[in-house]
Amino acid sequence: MNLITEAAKALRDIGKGMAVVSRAAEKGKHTNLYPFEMPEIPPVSCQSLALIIEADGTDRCVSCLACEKVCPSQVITIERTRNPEGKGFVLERFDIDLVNCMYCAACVEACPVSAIVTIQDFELSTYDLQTLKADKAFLDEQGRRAKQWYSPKLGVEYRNEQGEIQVAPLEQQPGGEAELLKQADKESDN
Amino acid sequence: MGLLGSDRRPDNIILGKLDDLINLARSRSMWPLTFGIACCAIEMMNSSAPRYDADRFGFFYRNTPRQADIMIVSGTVNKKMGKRVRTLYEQMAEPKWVISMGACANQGGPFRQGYSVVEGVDKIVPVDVYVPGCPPRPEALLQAMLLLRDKVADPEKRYIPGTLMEADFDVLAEPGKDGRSL
Amino acid sequence: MSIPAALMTGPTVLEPVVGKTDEMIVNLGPQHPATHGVLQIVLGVDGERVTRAVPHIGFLHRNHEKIEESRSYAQVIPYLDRMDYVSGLQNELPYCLAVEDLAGLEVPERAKYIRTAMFEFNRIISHLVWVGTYMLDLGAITPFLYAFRDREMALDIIERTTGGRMLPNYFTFGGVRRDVHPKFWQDLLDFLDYFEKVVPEYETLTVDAPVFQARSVGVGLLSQELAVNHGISGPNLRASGVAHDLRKDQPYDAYPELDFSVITRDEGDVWARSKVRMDEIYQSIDLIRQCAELAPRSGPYLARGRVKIEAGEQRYRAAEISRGQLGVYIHSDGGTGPYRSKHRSPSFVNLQIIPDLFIGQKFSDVIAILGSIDIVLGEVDR
Amino acid sequence: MALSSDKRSQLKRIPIPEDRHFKPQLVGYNPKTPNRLAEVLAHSLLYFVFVGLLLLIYGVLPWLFKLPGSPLASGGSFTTTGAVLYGILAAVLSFLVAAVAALILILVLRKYLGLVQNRYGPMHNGPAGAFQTIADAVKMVAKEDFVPGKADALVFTLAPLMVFVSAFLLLTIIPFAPGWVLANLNVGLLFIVAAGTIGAYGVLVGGWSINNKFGLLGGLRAAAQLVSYEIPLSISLLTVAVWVGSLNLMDIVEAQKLWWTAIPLLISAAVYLIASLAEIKMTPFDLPEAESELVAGFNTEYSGMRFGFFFVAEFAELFLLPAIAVVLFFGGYYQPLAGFWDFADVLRGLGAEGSTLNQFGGLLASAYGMLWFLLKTALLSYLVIWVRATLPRFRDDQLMELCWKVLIPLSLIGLAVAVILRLVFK
Repeated sequence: MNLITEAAKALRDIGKGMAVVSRAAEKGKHTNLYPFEMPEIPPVSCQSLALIIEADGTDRCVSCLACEKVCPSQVITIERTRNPEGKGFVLERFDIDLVNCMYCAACVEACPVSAIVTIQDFELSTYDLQTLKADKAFLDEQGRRAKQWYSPKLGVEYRNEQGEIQVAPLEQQPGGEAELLKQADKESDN
Repeated sequence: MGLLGSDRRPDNIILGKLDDLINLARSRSMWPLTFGIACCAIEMMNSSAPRYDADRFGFFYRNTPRQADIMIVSGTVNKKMGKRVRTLYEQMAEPKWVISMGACANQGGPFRQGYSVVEGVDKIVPVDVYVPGCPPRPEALLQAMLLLRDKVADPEKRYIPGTLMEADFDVLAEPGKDGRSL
Repeated sequence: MSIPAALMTGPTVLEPVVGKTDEMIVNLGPQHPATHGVLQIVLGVDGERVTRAVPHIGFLHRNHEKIEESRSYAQVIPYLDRMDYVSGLQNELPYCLAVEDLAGLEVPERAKYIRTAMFEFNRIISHLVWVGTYMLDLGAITPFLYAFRDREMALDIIERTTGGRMLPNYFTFGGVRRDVHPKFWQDLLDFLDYFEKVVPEYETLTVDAPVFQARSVGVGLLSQELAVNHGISGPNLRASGVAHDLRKDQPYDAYPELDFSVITRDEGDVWARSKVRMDEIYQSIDLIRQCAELAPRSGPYLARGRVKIEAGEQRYRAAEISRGQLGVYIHSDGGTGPYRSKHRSPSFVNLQIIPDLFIGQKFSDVIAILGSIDIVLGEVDR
Repeated sequence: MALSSDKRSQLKRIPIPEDRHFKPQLVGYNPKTPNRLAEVLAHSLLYFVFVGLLLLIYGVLPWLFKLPGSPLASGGSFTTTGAVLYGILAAVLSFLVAAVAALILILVLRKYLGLVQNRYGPMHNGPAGAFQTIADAVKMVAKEDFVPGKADALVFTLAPLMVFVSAFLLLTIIPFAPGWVLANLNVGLLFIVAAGTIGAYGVLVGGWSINNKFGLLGGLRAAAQLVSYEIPLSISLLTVAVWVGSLNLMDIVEAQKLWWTAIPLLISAAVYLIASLAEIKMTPFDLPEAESELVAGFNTEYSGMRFGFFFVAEFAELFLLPAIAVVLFFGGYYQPLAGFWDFADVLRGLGAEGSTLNQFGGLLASAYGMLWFLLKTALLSYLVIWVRATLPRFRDDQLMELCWKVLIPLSLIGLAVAVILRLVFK
């Protein structure tokens, strides 16, 4: 008798498992139909790196070498010369070896002027590895093409239709609840 | 691989068309080898998960190299593993392709300075598509698979048998022999 | 051209024993679907019965500790992610704790809760990977896809705050790198509400399923004595009836303020290890809810300060990650980076019981036991 | 921390390619494909259409040979030429049916797995992925034909053929509709046992011949499993023979016009279904393949079309064993309760006796029977697929215990029940 109850229990549990499997279809499709639907990637996500050029055509980068020093994977190469007219440096060369990059965004954290930013262009697969040895022109182009980008100092920025760079509104910033609460406090004070 | 096994496009129009058909079929039915090495292997498994579903395109993971068409090298290949990677590649039946996934497989990535790491799996096996990233998103791997698919289906880039690359076995030699600092 | 014979000399070569029935030597791995990476186990089998087992590692050795010695303190953190890549965030914590101790940094209250919540959230993600791959080992395909379906939603929440999916480089000395996403806590709670309803489904498909029980109950018995003698930690140890949990025994971050008890089971078999992990998922859900309730909603998330460590200072700190006790030992020579950085990784220690558990088992059980120990090879080989 | 100078020189300046971004070029993609149960049902429709069309030829083939004035037959039996030709045509036809049914079932399985796993399954190659398995088949044919160095080449070649031949041999004796059977054997049940066993040998010698340890383990497991499960399977067949009193499959189907055999012989039907699950080698009984344990078991070293034969045979069995179950236990081509009222009889009664309409009605009645047959087979196949999607696999000793300690005693009880019922009711 014991055997029969055990067998019945086992059959019941198998049935439960099969019911779970068949009912799972109710949860719907979770598939994102890449490449027909592009995934929504948050701006903080570091899929690739870019250099930002201001609307007037000047580099944001001040060649301070902070990113080169902080890079854990040691893929950033910067060459600079002293500016003959006045202070500062002239950027001779800015290479990021995107092949060996860890995409940890440490350079983005370190940049004092938010010149190097994270972008969400993940479609970097290639037949030829040399296309990923990014030089400054490549990184500038990435920055020009990006719809939005992120750096911790300035938050999420985007380029509007006139080509000007604007900072996204506070609600879209990944900056945190603290800032939102501060904003709310200010508004309530007023 | 053409039916005639030649690297030239057959003059015969029927065989040429048949070749194109076979290439099309090959490109629509690429079975990767279940071959995970490191971090990227989790994202490789993820590419067949519900969110990404590589099965949509007919990518159907097989466990044995004999039945697989693509090898996805997903992770750091060190000198000890490099020999096995080469063996696995040789065990796969022609035609076969290789996707190098992630920074480590591409050129050693963050670990390239280490004494035991092979700086790029393309020194051991011929790589068709490289995926950068550490680890790449599953979508990036899907993109690489689709790039490879286009390459296979492209009649101008037909697979040529007998192009087995000679592996650079010096990179698999004992540590310290290549004079790297770390 | 095939590989030169001189390069192919395997380090572990077993000679088959000829007895009543001949022993067969089977190489499990390094490319095998059930070794969870590149572990090689050389098995002597007599029919389906395993007579000898020699685990063999080093196929993923990539000089973690050596490379860390040439990096600065902050540059080490992304490398830590890549050790136990299934629970990347958790790896960063013990190192951060050690450096904070040495540098005398005080972590803000809010950062503590963020770190604890992330730490527990990562435990859920890691256990989900375990559920999926383990059921795949046992031959059931569907739970794998359910686990990865839910893991994706969890990764989305992590990505919105940290910018990385698996290996986010988020914790740092004195707190976390950047503030959490405005909707972080709400996202977490919403996910947990959904997820709490899904976990019973996993239980139906795994620990409550008759076929799973037939495969797991009484298999791979790990006695309390063996576990303690080998230094096993994590769910494997707790499933053998030892209530050892660093979250309770050496609490760090916000754990002293949280209310929870250590989950143990006395059976010590594969089923108990699975059940402990399932219960830990529930426990993590509860802990994250407590964190969400207690965490301050405003305040600093990072104590900024210069990391300057005197020469000769050293510290060992450990944390209970999803696989067990991850310890980090740092020795400073006064430079910008660690002079020596040593990791006590749980998977490496847990792997040692393999010969003890394997011998005398059936070939199928070997796969079941190996999966239940839940190893990650990146951490074993380092 | 800067790179050394030699590293710098390695970094080449390469202009950005014109269009680095990926542009999808796909055919047959429709994002709005209904993708619920409807899509799996759509693929099932494929199954009905293609297998049904092929089976229609089954009905026509013997009829063609018996046309009045045909040189191939005389007086109701074949001439020698006719018999040879008929044999060749029948073999080709059953090969086609087995292959087509297998290809469609592979697709249905993948779509069903997609449905229960919250994803799509094959969908971009052809409308809703319908050409996926065709692409797979073409690719496998064109893949390198490879024999491992130390394999026994002859056995290595023969093994997949044995498995596949075993599968499509069985097709020849299954009655799909009234009178539609290639070979109406009066020892049909014995033939099922005999032809089914060839497949077990194929798996065993296939696993042995490849000179691979995983293959050997898989082959041995297959030998133990398939030979053991032949016993409850055969006893269940015997039960039906005892109850019906005939070994002829047509007779067995005719005897179920009113009540299915499964109703009095419930135990035997259940035993048959479980044992046939083991014969198909699907989870929870996929030990010979055991993907995560034995890499791929007995077909570890098989590539290209040789593996394709194993693969197709496995799915052809997924069609065949349920088909045999339908014939033996679930009323074959009869609609349920056909003894009371049968729509096929209405179709047969169309028009006057011997008129064209009457003959057409007869054809329709056969097609109607075939529809019921395919429907029942499909439902049982889906049941197998459903089990496969849910359960983990057993261990080998548990598998043996289930067979020897549970199924064989149960099948003997079933046999005793059949004998008693036969003595009481007939």
